[in-house]
Formats: sequence, structure tokens, C-alpha cells
Amino acid sequence: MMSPPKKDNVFRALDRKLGAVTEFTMRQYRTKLSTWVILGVGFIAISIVVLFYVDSMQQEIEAIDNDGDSADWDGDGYPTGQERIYGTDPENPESHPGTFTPPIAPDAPEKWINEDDFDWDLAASGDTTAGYDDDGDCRLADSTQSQKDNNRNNIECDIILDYDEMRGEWSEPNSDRLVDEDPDEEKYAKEAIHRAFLLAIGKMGFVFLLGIFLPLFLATGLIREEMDNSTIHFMLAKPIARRDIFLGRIVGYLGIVWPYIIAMGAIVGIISGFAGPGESLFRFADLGMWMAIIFATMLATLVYGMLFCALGTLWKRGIILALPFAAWELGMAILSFNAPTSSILRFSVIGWSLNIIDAASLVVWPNMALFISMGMWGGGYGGGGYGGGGRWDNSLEGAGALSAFASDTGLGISPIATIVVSTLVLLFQAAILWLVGSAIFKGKEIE
Amino acid sequence: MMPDLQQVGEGETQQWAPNITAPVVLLENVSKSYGKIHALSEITLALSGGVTGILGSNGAGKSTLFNLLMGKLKPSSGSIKLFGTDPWKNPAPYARVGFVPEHEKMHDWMTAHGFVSLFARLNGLTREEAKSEADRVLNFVGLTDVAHKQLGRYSKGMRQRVKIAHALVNDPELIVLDEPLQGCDPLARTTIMNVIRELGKMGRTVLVSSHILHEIERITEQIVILHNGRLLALGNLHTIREKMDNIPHTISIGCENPKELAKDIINNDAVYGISFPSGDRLQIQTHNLNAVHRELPALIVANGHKVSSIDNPDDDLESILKYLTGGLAR
Amino acid sequence: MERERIIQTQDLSKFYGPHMALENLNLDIKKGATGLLGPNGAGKSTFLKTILGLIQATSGEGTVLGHDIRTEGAAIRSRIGYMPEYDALNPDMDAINQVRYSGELLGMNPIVALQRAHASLQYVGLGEQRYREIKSFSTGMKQATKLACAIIHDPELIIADEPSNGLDSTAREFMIDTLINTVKQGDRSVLMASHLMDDVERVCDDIVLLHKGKLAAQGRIEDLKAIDREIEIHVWGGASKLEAAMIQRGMRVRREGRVMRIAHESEELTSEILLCASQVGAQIRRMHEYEASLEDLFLVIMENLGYDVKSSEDLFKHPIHARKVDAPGHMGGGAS
Amino acid sequence: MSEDEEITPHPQPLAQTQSQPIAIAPQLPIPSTPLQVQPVQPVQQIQPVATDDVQMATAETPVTGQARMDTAWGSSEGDEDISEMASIGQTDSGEIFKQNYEPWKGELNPRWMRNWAILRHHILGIFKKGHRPWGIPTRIFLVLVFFASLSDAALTLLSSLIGDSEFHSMWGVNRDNLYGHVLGFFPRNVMYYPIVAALLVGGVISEDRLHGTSALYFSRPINRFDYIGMKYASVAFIQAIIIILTLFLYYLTEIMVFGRGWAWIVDTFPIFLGALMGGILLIITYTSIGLALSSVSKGKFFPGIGLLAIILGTKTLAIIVKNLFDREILYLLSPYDCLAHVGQTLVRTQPTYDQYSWTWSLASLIVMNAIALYVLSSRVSSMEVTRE
Repeated sequence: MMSPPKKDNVFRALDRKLGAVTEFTMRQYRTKLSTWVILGVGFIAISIVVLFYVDSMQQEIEAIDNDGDSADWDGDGYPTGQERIYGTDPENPESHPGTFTPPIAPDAPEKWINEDDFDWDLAASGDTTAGYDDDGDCRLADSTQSQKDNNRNNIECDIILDYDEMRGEWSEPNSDRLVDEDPDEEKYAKEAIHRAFLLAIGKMGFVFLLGIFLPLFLATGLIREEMDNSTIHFMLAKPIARRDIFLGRIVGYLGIVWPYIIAMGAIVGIISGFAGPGESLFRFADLGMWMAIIFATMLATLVYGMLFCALGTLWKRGIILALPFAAWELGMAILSFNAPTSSILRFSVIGWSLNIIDAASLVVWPNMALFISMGMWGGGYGGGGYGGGGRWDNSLEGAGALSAFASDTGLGISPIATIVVSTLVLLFQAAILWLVGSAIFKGKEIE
Repeated sequence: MMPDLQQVGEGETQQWAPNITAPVVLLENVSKSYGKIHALSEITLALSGGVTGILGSNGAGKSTLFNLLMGKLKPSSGSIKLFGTDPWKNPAPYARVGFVPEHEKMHDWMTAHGFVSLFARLNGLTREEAKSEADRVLNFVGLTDVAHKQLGRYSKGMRQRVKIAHALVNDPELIVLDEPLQGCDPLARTTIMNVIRELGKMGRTVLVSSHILHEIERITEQIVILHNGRLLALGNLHTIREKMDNIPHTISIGCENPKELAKDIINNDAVYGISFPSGDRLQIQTHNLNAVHRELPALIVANGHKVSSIDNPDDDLESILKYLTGGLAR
Repeated sequence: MERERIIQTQDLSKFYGPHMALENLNLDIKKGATGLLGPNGAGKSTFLKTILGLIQATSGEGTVLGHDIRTEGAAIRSRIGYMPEYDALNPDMDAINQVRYSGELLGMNPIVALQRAHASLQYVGLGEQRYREIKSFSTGMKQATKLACAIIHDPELIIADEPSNGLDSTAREFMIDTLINTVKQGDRSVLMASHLMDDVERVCDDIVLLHKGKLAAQGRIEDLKAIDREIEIHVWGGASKLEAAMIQRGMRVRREGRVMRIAHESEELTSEILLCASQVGAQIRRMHEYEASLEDLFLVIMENLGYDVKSSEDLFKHPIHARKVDAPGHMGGGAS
Repeated sequence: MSEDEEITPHPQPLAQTQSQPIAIAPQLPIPSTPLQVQPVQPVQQIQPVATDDVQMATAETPVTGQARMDTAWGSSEGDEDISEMASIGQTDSGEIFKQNYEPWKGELNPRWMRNWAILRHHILGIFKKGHRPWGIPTRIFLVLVFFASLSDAALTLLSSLIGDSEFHSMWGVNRDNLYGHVLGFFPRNVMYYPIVAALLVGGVISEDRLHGTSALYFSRPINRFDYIGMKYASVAFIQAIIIILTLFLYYLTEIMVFGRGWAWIVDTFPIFLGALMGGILLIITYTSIGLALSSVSKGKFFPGIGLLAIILGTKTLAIIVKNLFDREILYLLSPYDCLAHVGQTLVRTQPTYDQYSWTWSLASLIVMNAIALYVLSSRVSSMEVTRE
């Protein structure tokens, strides 16, 4: 009574067995309450952090007059900066630009806060000069050439930046006095916090939290749960190789997890795009970053899914075996922040996925290291430091957080190549785990 | 528990075709042991066609035998062939096999139709073929009108029949049922027995296991008795009883004057022992049940004895098992 | 001799929202062994939970051993022993300590509980295996341990839920003998819920049959079995010829394969049957007066309620009402 | 199905019968007594008597057993010719078995004895066999953590031996060390106490549902709140041994070893009391959240992992937000931080949470405990006698 088997094309073959197992798994996980609880908890955790991010983006960061030239010492109504430009004596109340003919109106003090902002060419590389004395307190001051060229590169009023190849980071800028000494704190801080948030949520939130905990709770039970409540008997008594069952279950699990990750990534991406700083309504540049985050998380859930499913198949209490792995990956994640180039990272899954995100951050924000060192320097007030003595530590807000979360790719090759290599390695790991998993499942004797 | 890479079969149903000449189920001195426990030892069995009852007490090896057949366990030694192919190496023969597991747990969140069509697709059918096949088998077990309700709300008897339906997909030649009547109430039990007998009549090979003997007696007379993992007896239950000639058959006849009847019976050479357990009862020991029964009706009628009942007390499964297993459970 | 009542209920009913689990049940269970029968989901477990005082009945009254089920739940539960259907033992504990702990939970102090545990385990036949862990026990030994937990405090009433389910013949035999012994020698009452009619028939002398929460039948087993007389014979070789011969002689014969039932009009029916057999040369291996079993009684009562057994033909022709047999209530079936 | 070979067959009859090996050799004894075969039931005379109390099966609808007829005895038609078949095997044995039912006339103790039995069962399970089987890994870990939390007492002893005051100021009893003993984050509250709570709470209720032993409790005169109360008390008591007892030993060692006078004791005792209160709060919070999780789930591991996820998860989330946006409000969600904040005020050390007052932490602690206890009581009161 069996009709002669029709000519089989790929779709028909897939449609039959593998497709059946996948569809079954997706429907099963959709109807299970625990799936929604786990996805819900992930959503809540990430949205809390996003709320704080949006809240901090709306906050005003009060501008600080770093070089104090907006104050009016002599009380003649003219801020010191203006008096200096016009050569009048800031301490003497009588001498002020008002006495010139024609008299110059006094500026509002706010004009002289954040007046000498950074305007460095962020694409710079190697040792170059940058910086322009916007408020002219170095350029127009009538002081000798040597006073205007503290960093001895016989270019007046500039900043020397040099890139230390060995340590792979920018050394502290060596600036002439009064150049870029009063940066706009808000502009820098917002940008730095925005980038730090993106990296933090991308690395810790998505790749680590979602990337490890979703598979830990969802993938471990893929085969083991069927074995425990012995509904696996139905599936095993069918002409389907166990390798296909294993793959079908994994693809079904990914069918649930990947759309969730893409959706989460899209939502948070859009929110951060609109709420982010910068003149344009929507920061289109960050979308590249978000695609990398989603892609890295998808790969992480794939590899961990295979790993935890194999562990679950191996032993009844597979979750016990999974915990040390999760702890190891946590250690690797933290290590990748502090020492991105250490070779142990190559033995972890998280190392490679975080690489993808770091590489993307270098592509999307070209000169991250320079940006960070700029914030750390924070208009360090020209070496000598105004008012004598050492430099105040006035690194700008957000610079610390950004340097904590940003890190180099550690592979020493170009970012694009890093992404490609990392993806290949992750896929290779997934393939290996799949073979190991199906071999375990094949050898498993079921009571 | 080394991962076993021998399982090479792709499980594709296309290239594989059942070997008609080979018996449906063939086991050649199969044995299975977990560490020092011998679950099954030296089982040789060939079955094709008809309903066969697999009997044995708990732990006699019934489930192990089924798990070996269903490719869930690997035999420690010996070989198993379904339709001529070893299921452990190549799962393709399962396209011709239907299995009703003993466990009651099913996917309660699925509908009956969804459940059956899913596993039909695992047999290699496409989506449409699976749907039509599901309708057909659900109709066979009479669940058509509730097919689209959730399994969780089914009664135990109905779940049992969904399992039988899922095993009948794709018209399998071999149907294996592990304790199908476990925990069903009399109504569900009798209905399921009807369905099993129906399958036997349709010429399928049906393996039914149970440890409640009188249930098996009412389904089939072809039995396989397992005890302590060894094959004790095989074949028709009555002929087995006859074969046990070292235990005398007893025929017990209830009549007015047993002594008179005894006088007439005594000269039948097959009779070797006579006893009178009670005033109106005569018990005959014989080796050859046939010989005695052949003459008995004629003899009684000829001498005009008043006989109220005739019985062979130890010609049923319970006593066979008791004699074979020495009366101890294990 | 009028045996004193142990369980008595006046139109006891219990509703789970719209679903009616028990519908004004008027039960009168006497001392001694009683079988609690009913198809799957007939309300048996709801009834047991109500009389144990674990759930509150929606309406109606009831007393167990003189205690009111609504108020004195604790008193009831300390004077009865409950043997659950599923396994209710901690697999990692050994039998003697599990039984001792169950005694302590009743309020016995540890030393007394230990002595009683040894006595009960000896009684249920687990004398030697009592120091082994429960996970190494067979199903039969687990059921015996559960029975020991139930009888440790020598309760007047033992409620056994499917005691012989899933046991093989010898373990089942032993469990049934133990229950019979407890009722006869120990003079205790047993309320036994089971699907295996032969076990209920051997242990109990009267039954209560629940169906869709209603009382379908109650009383002594013998009284319920009114029978007209028939002879049942098992024929070997030449059955159809024998049947033809008997019909020729005007006997009413019902045949099913090798089994035939002949209506018992005249006294010499047996000799006539034997005469036909000798003429035809068929062997009659078994011939006895037909004696209805509890299972037949169960099926007949179900038939009267309109849920009779369906043969496979019925399943094909009209599945809907054929399946009335055991579909739950909300699917138009008999069971709740 | 792997029962060991040497399980003696059940039921073990009193008379030890020697089960012969299954031999094929045909013995032909003519048994003196008839074989132990059930006697054929004598044919009863059946009168179709219809008694009054039969409701349904009346006389005119007789029990004909038609249904049983339909299910044929065996599928073969009985017309087959009798041909040869094969079979093997034979042995026989007899068994005598005497059961006597011993009545018991003692009477049962009241409620407190039952509760005491549950408590005793759980606590003794840690120390010796025969009581609640906590499992080897749990017990080993408990012992390890007990000794690990004795470390500061040991170091105080050491500092008194080497007499170096700088070492003593680092380890000896002072405000920060007392606080650190109970609520220090690393290593105690990240590795020791939460995992101890997770292991203890892991199966205490969920295993009853898994093994069905809830039927043992609820078919006996034990009401649900005693059940919860005693389980709560036993888990809390075991944690108290590890946290409070070691705190007390630490304090005692300082007094004994340095010979502290009454004056010193009087002014350090309030700090000790503060630390004690902190410890009790910690135990109560971890136990209620843990038991609530245990009553909700069925598995042995998910409650434990759930508790760890809640404690450490909320803590990491709070740290991320603190570092990124410098906001501490999220600490209210993390049980550990609330406990730490309240502990700091109790022991009056320098508070590390300065963006909100400690009363907020106390309020959030109370809310957490209330929710957990509500979930616990509602779940347990709906627990079935048989496994649902």
C-alpha cells in the first residue's frame, strides 16, 4: 500500500524528518511556560539597564570652566579670557576692552566655558600633531615663541600625539600650554557613555548573559528531558538517525532563541540610536555595531547550545557539568577586558565572540584608543598646569567606563579579518560539538 | 559508555527495502548484560506473522528485549535482524515497525492529530501524506471526533489508543506493544484487546507483552515465556503444556459415582494415575491428554454416567509458568 | 450479624468549578473489605481525599469511624492507614528507617516506632530485605513497604489505592493474601480501589461502584450477581461439527472460537453434549457451569448505564458513540 | 531494569526453600500428596435470588456475560489438527508461610511530637545515616564551609600566639571583622553562604513532590503549616550552625585568647549583637526565597540554581548600572546588598551605599520575604496527596 517513493529533492528530504523534529521542538518550546519565563527574565534584565541608559542620556552634564577664564577677577564686567585676547590687564578693573575706541561689549561668561574644545583628527595614526587653540589664549597671547611651543616641536600652540606600537595604545598627549584646555564635558561624556553602554550591553548583556544563560536553561534539556519522561521512545522507534534528531532539536531551539535575540538587538539598537548623543536624529553609524552584537550572540548561543545539549545527553544531571563551563567562560569574559591579547582566550567560546564585537567597535568607531586617551587627558591643561604644580586629574566623565569596556581585538590582524576568523572558529567549534554530541547520543543506551 | 560510531545508516527509507525471505524478527543467541547482571542470555527467536504474547514476571527481560528490538539498547553479543537488517546499524527498518511504549507520558500539549502526524513525518512522509495518514489511523481506533483536542485531557484508555494509532502509521508489518493493558479499566481493556485481535487478523506480526497472564490468554495462544533472561518456552501454549510430559496432566471430572467411571477409564493405557479428591470428583493423571480425551465422551455416554463437569486445571498459562519457573517469582 | 458502619455519607458532593467530581453520594461502607470500583476518572481519588479530610466537600455530610469529615480530619487521618497508588517512598532511604519515620509522623516516639516498623515489615514479608535501600527494591517490595507504612500504627481502616497494580503473579498473590489476612485475622477493614477485578473479588466481599461521580452500584458481590444457568465448554478438534450437531439437537449455542455456551434447560444437558461430542469425535477439554466474575458484573452495570464494550466493527462504523466507552465527560464519554 | 542478580526472590517464605537449578532431567516421582494445584472450585448451586438493596442489576436483566463471550478465548478456531511442538524445563517446590497480625495498643502523641519528628529527621540527616538523605556532595560542602568560616577565629588565635598587633588588627575582633564574618562579600557571600543555602533548599520540598513522599506527610495528621514551619526551621538551623555558631566561636576565641575583661566585652557586645542580627536576617531571607523556589519547582537543582541566579544575578546587574551610570538604586533589588546595607547600620560601620538610606533596604528585604512566604504557603497548601 506504500506509494512508490517520489524523486526526492533537498526540500522534500528536509521537509520530512529534520524539518519535522525542528518544527516539533519549536512548538514544544513555544508552549512551555519555562521558556517564556527565561526569555522574560532576560528581557527585564536588559531593559532595566537600557532604562538607566536613556535616563542618563537625558541628563544635563554641567559644564566646567577648566581654565577659569570665564571668571571676571577685576570685576570690570569683562571675563578674563576676553581681556587677555584684547591685551588688557585682567587684574586691573580700569583696563578693559570697553576703554578702546570703539568700545567692545563685554562677553557673557558662558561664552568662555568649554570654549577651547577638542577638534582632533580622530583618523590620526602614528605620531602626529593635533589640536587648535580655539580661544586664542595661546595663539594671540603676546608671549615668546618658546612660551608658545612647550612641547618643542616648533609648531606653536599644538599637541603632540604619539602611538606606542609596543603597548598598542596612545601615550599621554604632550600639549603646549593653554591649547584645548577647556573641552566641552557634556559632548565628550555623552559620546563616551553611549559607546561604553553599547559595548557593555553588547558584551556582558547579550553575548555573556543571553549567550550563556539561554542555552544553559533551554538547551541542556533538549535531549535529556525527552529521555527523562521517556517520550524519546516515540522518536527513537522511527527510521531517523540519532544524528538527525540531535541536529533537529538544536535547529528547533535556535528557531526560538535567534529570533528573540534579533528582536532584542533591534529594540535596544533603535532605542540607543534615537537616545544617543550627536546632532543627527538617529545614529546610523552604530547599526554596524548592533549587527555585530546580534551576530556574535547568535554564534555564542549556537556553540553553547551544542555544548550544553551534548552535556545534557551525556549525564542525567548534565546541568552540574554545565556549571563549571559557565564559570570558566565568565572568567574568560572578565580576562578579555583586562588582557585581550592573552592566548588563553583562544580556548574559550566567549573569547572569540567578544572578539567579533571588539573588531566591530574598531570598524564603527575608528580611533577608539585615541578617543579614550583624549578623555583621560581631559584637556590636562598643557603640561605645566595653570596655577603651578602638577596636573589636576580631570579626566572627563565616561572615559573611565569606556576604557573599562572597550578592549583591543588581541589577534593583531585587521578588524574585518578578525571578524571572519572568529566566525570560522566558532562555526568550527559548533561542528565539532555537534559530532561529539551525536556520537554520545548514538552510544547512549536508553532504559 | 563509549560513543559508538558504528551507527552509519542514514535512515533513508528510499534505498532500503525489506528482505521478504528473512523472518520479520530474527534474534540469534542475543544476550545483554549490564555489568554483572545478565538481563538477557542466549535468546534465539524467529517470528513472522500472527499475534505473539511475550510473558514473564517483572525483571524477566521483557522490556530489555523490546528495547533491543527498538534499537535503544545494543546487544552485548549475538545479532538482531528486523526484516533482515540490524536496527542498531541502520534505523531504516523502523519505517515498517510500529511501537507502543509502556510509559504513559506523552506530549500532553499536542493534539492527537498533531502527535500522530508528527511521528508519521518521522517515518519519511511529507506534511500532506502525514496528515492523511493520521486521519486514517485515528479513524481506525475510533478517535476521529476528538482528534483535535489536547492529549492532556484524554482518559488513560484513549491515550493508549492514540499510541496504538501512532504505531499503525504507514501500515507497518511489525507492531510491538509493551504492556498495552497496564492500568486500564475493564472497558478500555476489552476495547484495546479487540483492536489487537483485529491487527492479528489483518496478517500483521504483533508482539504483545504483559505480566497479567489471563489477559494474554484471551488475546493469543502463541506465546514466548522469558524467565531470568532465558527463553523458557515458545509456541502454542497448549502444545507446550503437552510437551511438559514430565509433569502429568490432570483431568478432573465431576460426576455422581466417580468409582464406576474410574473402572471404565482405568483400562485406557494413557491413564497412569487415578485419585478421588472428593466424593463426587474423579482425577485422572495422564501423559497423553489426547488419548484420554478421545475416548472420554464415548466412554461416558456408553456407560451412561452422569457427568457434571470436566476440567484440565493445569492446562493454563498460570500453571505452565508456575511449573516452568519452579513456583518462585525469580 | 449487622456489621458496624465505618464510612457513611449523606448526599456528599464536590464541585471543581463547573466540573462535578462527586454528585450526592449516599454511601454506607461496613466493617471488613470493600472494593471501590469505577472506570478511569470516576471520582475515586476525589472521594478518598474527601473522606481523608484533605479537601472540603462542597455539600453533604460524612463520617469516618465516627469522626466528621469536615471538622475532625486530623483525627480520621490518625486512625486510618493510606497506601497511595504512585510510589511514595524516598529511594535513598532504607526500608526500616522509612517505615519508622512514617510512624514518627503519626506521633509515635522513635523507639516504639522502630519496634513497630520491624513488626510491620516482618508481617508484609520483607523481613530480610528491610535494611536495603528502597531504590534497589522491585515494584512488589515497594508496594509491601507502602503497606507496612500504612499499618504501622494498627489502624482500623486501611485505604489501599491499586495495591496489586504492576506486580507480577507471585508478588500479587502475596499482596492479596496479606490483605485477606489483615481483614480476617487482624479484624481490620480495608477499602481497596483497583482495576484488577479478580483481586478485588478475592479480597473484598462487597463493592462500591462509582461512575461519573454518581453511585452506580453498592452491595455484596454475591447478591449483585443474578445468573441464569449455562454450561461453558472448550472444544478441541471438530468444534464446528460439534456445534452443528448440538444445534441440530435443538440446543441454544453461543460460540466464540473454541468456547461455546449452551443454555441450561434440561438436567441431562451435560450427557447430551458428551453424546454429540462422541458422535462427532470432538474432544471436550473443559466443561463447567458458567460462573459470572466481577468483571462481567462491572461490564453489565456499565452496559446498563449505556457504556457497553465496543467491538472493533463498532469502532469503524460509528466511532463517536462507540468511543463513549472511556472518553472523559467533557468529550461526551463516560469517564469524568 | 537492572535488578541485581542476587536479590533474594520476594516473598521470602519463612522456610528457606532451596530453588533447584532449572534442570532438563525428567523426574518421574509420583507425588505422594497431589501437586500443589488449586482445587477446582466446587460447582455452587446458584439460585437467581434478587435481594432488595440491589439498585441496578435486577433479575430481568440477568448477568449473561455476553460481553465476555464476544472477546473470544484465544484467536484460533479450535479446528486445528494436533501436531508436534517443542518445549523444555521443569522443577517444583513447595512453600509454607505463616503471617500473624500483631495489634498495637499504644496511643499517638500530640502535635508537638510530630513536628519534632520532622525537625529531627531533617537535621539528623546531615550527621548520620537513617534520616533524611541529604546526599554526599551537600554534606561534604557543608563541612568545608563550616571550617572555612572558622578561619577568622583561627587567625585570631594565631595572632595571639605571634603577638603581632598589626596582624591582630587585621584579623582580630573589631567592627569591620565582625561585619565581614557575616556579610563580607568575597569570599563568604559569593561562594559559601549562598551555595550552602542553595544546596540545602534544593530538594527539601521539591523532592517530596518528585518522589511522591508528600503523600506520606499529608495522609497523616500533619497540617500544611506545620510541614512548612518545620522544614523552614530545619534549613535555617543548619545554616545557623555554619554562620551564627562560627561567629560566636570567633567572639569567644578573642575573649579567651586575649583574656579580655568585662569592660572590653561590654563595649564590643553591641557590635557582636549587631552582627548576630545581620546573620539572622541573612538566614531568614535566603531560606524564604529558597523554599519558595523549592515549592514551585519539581527538580532537585532548579531551586538551588534559581536562588544563586537571584542573589548573584541581581548583584551583577546592580554593579553594571553603578559603574556605567553611577546610580545605586538597583541595589534595592539585590537581596545581598539590602542585607549588607542593613548590616552596616546594625554594626555601625562606614556605609558603602550612600545614595539612599538604609530604611529603604530594610523595606525591600521585608517585601522580598513577604512575597516568598506567600508563594510558599499558597503552593504547599495546594499540594496533592498523590503526585499531581
